[in-house]
Amino acid sequence: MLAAVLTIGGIGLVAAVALGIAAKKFAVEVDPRELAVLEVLPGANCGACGLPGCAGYAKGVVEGTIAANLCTPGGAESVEQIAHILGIEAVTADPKVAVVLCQGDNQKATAKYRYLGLDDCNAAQKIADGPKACPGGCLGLGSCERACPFGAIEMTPEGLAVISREKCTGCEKCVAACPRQVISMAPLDAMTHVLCNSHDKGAAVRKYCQIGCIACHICKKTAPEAYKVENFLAIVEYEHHLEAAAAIGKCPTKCIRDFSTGYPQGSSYPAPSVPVNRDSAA
Amino acid sequence: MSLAKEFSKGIWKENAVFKLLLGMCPVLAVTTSAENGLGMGLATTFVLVYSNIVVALLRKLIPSGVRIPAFIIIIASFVTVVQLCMEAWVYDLYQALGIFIPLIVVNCLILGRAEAFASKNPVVAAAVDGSGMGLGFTLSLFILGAVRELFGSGAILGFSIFGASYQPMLLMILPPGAFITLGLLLAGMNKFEARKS
Amino acid sequence: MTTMKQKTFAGGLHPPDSKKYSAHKPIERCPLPDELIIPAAQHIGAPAEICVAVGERVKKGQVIAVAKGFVSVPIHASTSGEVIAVEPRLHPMGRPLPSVVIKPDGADQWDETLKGNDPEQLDAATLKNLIRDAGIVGLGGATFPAHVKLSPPQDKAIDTLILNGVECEPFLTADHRLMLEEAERIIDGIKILCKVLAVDKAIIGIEANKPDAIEYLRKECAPHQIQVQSLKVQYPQGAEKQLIDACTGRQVPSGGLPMDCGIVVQNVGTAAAISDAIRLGRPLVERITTITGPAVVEAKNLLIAIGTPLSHLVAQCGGLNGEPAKIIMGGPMMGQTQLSLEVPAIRGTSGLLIFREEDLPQMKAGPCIRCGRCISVCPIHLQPTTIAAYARLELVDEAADYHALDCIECGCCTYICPATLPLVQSIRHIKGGILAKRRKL
Amino acid sequence: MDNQLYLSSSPHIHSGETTDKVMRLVIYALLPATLLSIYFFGLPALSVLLICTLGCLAFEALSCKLLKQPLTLSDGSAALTGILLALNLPPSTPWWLSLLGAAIAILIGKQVYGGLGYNPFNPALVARVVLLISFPVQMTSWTTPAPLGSGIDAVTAATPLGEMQTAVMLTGKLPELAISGYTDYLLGHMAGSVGEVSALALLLGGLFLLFKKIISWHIPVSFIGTVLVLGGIFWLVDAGRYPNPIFHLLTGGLLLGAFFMATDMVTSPVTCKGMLLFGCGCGLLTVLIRLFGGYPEGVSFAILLMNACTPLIDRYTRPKIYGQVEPQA
Repeated sequence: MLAAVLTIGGIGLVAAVALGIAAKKFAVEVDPRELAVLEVLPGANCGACGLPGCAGYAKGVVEGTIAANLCTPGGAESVEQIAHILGIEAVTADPKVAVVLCQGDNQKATAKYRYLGLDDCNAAQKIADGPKACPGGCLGLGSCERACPFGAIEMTPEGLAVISREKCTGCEKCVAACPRQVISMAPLDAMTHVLCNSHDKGAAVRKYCQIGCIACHICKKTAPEAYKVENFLAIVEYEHHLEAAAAIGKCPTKCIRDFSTGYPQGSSYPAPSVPVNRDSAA
Repeated sequence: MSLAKEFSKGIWKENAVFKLLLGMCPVLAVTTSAENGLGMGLATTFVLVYSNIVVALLRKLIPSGVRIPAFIIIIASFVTVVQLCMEAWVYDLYQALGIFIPLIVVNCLILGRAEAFASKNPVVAAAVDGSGMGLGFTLSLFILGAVRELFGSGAILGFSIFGASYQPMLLMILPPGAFITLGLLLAGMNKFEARKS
Repeated sequence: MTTMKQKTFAGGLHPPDSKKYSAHKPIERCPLPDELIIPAAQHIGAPAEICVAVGERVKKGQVIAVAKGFVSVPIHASTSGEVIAVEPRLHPMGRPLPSVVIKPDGADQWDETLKGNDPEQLDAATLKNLIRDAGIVGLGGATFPAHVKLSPPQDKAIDTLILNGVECEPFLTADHRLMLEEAERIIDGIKILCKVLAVDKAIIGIEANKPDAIEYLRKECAPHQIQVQSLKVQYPQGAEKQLIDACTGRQVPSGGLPMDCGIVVQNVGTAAAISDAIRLGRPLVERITTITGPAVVEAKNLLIAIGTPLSHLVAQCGGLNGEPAKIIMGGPMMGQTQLSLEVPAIRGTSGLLIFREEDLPQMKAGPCIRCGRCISVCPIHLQPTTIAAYARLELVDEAADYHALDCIECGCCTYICPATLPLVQSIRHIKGGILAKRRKL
Repeated sequence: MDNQLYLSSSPHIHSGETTDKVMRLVIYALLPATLLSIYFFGLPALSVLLICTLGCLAFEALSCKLLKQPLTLSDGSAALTGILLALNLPPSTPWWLSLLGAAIAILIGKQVYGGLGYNPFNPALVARVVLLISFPVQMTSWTTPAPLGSGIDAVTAATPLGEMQTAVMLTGKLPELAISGYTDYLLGHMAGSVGEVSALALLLGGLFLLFKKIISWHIPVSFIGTVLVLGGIFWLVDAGRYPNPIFHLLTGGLLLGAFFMATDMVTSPVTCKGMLLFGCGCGLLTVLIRLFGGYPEGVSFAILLMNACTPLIDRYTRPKIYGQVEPQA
């Protein structure tokens, strides 16, 4: 009995002293965000992320060398929290969400040719500038969908990318993945957008798309503050996004849309009934 | 988070075996029958609950730099208790589980919960978390053991299911059987989860 | 026949060459179309800058766009006539690009200021300048400005000139006919090239499926110390690196140029064009093109004015027998699909190939079965299936590690793939990714 | 109006050699061995073949349906797996065992990994080994051939390799039988699994595949070569204890394995050097298992073990590329 107590106690004492010295001597400064990320991770050290432990993963995420959505045990909850921690500087000031500025799926927009080959927008774009007649339209081959680390993008059956406002964290990966710059970042609370990316003249747009902006200026006339027309394309001035809603019904080609009432056709994402407040999710 | 939620998360949402894939060593090695799985699971649960309680009690006292050795000592003590008890009262099971009882010390489920939960939460929550996690672990081991026993010897907990004419599939109670069964169960659960969301 | 063992390179394959449709057809001069569309970008490198205006009258051979930079050549009017438009027109690249549209006046009158020279009287630098001013580019299809290849840096000693008469692409027979009909011009061009490069060793590489051309050129070349090398039929022997390997056994270092192993390669068509440029002072305003494919009524080898719309070429060949489904400029292995027959033929148009829907392989891509055929046929000895797998996952560094950048995009792997995967396209895609990443760093 | 022209990346032609054609040719190559074994073993062999093949097709269809994937029966790989599995089972295999084998081959050997092209192990061999380990009694009860119409009843017997192992174990010496009867082995007049009996028929099929360029020579030659050389060395060392290399070649599943199982494209290396290495490894393991292992036959285990090494082999046998410059140290 005594022997057991003494042995365990002795070993503990020696080890404790050694560790105490080591802890002082080899102390390492850690990025506070790393600790914050580590805090929200489940701490299982399971290795599902591909790194040996949670601490390594937290470090990688903070440094941006590894995606934030690889923690399987943590699930969506921890992803959101991590995104929140990492996005503190950027997001609190001006939370943004990615928007696909196109509604010309393969029913509504004309094809320049029939494309055969790799299912990848960037690969298709290299062949005669993409199979869609519209030079700015969504190619519908899903490069952004694959690039999105949060599963926030879906392709409709008619070949149009649609982004969920709830799932999007504003990481801009999709913006980089799109060869035609169809995806742009917009303020999270702006619900009205001109869903077109064609800078062609109205007559040309009419030829290849039923739902493209023809630069008729009606929106500009309805809400002069909220719109500008540049290179034959109407653009919402997001500082005045609330006024922009006035022009929704007026657009003759219906390319101005309100995301609080309707998502582009064919999308399985429900339209948010109230604007998403990202801070409340955290 | 409510206590009920803390308890239930261990059973499904954060199930140690099927979701976190923790403590694979006993999971794969001792689940040759439902009984072994159950025994192993209960032994682990015992250690898990008590080590969680003690870690939670001491959480303010243990300096973070040496928390791991401290946890290990606490866990090792309870494992020794379990080992001695099992040797005394359920000798057959003790024999069947063999080396895997002392190996509970290094079961990363227990250390994981101590590290991730007990060291940050009050005693009651830690106890509830431990019992939930332990129950989930036990359940998983039991299911795994039952499936393997069913196909490997045609019985569950020793009760014959398929009748005497059943040709047992030996592979299922050999190590590869554990991997294959676990893999298929995991795949099935992921598929189920994916469909649910 | 020769007893010499036929040389070739390692890898590659032999698709059905389908040359029988046009190989026996003598070169025919294609009449001028109603309008010629001459794009300013017809070569690798900086596009030329248009220097004529609408309404201006131009003579055949007159410069209509000037070279911009070293890797660039001027563009010339392909006939005499009036400039009726200077605007973006659909280019073989698949998008509208600046072009000069000329309405021929029918006189087809050469610019009188163009004078021929005796190459014996000129030094290498002058010859090189004349070649550049004549707008000579590689006529095999790559359209790399010839004078750039002829200007190796001081430290690279060139000892051999290889003439590419391989024409390994199926269907195409333009070079074959040229070798049979215009041997003197080719030989004259070779002699000029030898003078410019100061080499005395020249090899003409020809595949064994053109025995008549080999025999004829052997006879013609005998007095000139030009070696005619018969090569085993193997695609892509016409690719520079493979041709060098086949003819000399040397290998161009990875990432290097033929001049790094002391060799310059020029197409036989380029050699003939160089002869014209020096002796007659005539710039590159026409070329020989094979118009063929199952959808073309009568396959032909045509001598065409640069800028002739493809529809006019097709009309010269009796039109189409069916709805075209795929229009390919170049050969079937490396050619580029076209958006329309209104695209003009340019300097690099070695062939026009038209398929109908029923001639196209109708296959659905399946999973890779790891058969390894792509590896055994790759002339660069790459592992296309591995690189393509990395490309699918956008693993740029891994693909670069597997030498994706060395791929010459010959298409062997895709041609042979039993799973019909678009391997070359995947590799091309990741090559873009690798280069983009390198630029960023 | 949409433009109806096709645009795509080069090349625009294809060899026409497709996956299903490759699979079909392998099935043709197996025909001589299959027919011969039906002749030798009669109805039991036929029923094993039918159950395995149809079972594999059914399970393939089932998994496609469950996973909501397009049906992949037409690529021929499931049928081929079924035939290969049948050829690896004893002719006396009960129906339920064959069916279970088909299920294991397709579901566990192939579909769980993502289907054709993604499975690390040869599905037919996975099934055979699982069955062999799970049901040792049924999987090692061999019968002598009883040719169709001969009126002879099948008699339980040991395979030549099994006989050899038992004798060596008991007496430390080779039995008499093992050294004679090459003609029987060559034609297939011996006990064994459905497909491994006739060396001649297998060789015929293998040569057909080589001729058609479906498989390259690297794996079969290095596999068989290693077995012959290694077997020869042991034989020279002690001819009383170790059988001669010809015996190694003609008995057991060596030829079946070397020509049809090890050459399975999905699970073997892709480079020439890799294939040679793979074949040598298979040969080495086969000889070691046959002479010193617990099982009389080692071809299946050898191939499966080497299958596991395939990604590693591929990684370390990358071909030197054209014009590769050695990195300067």
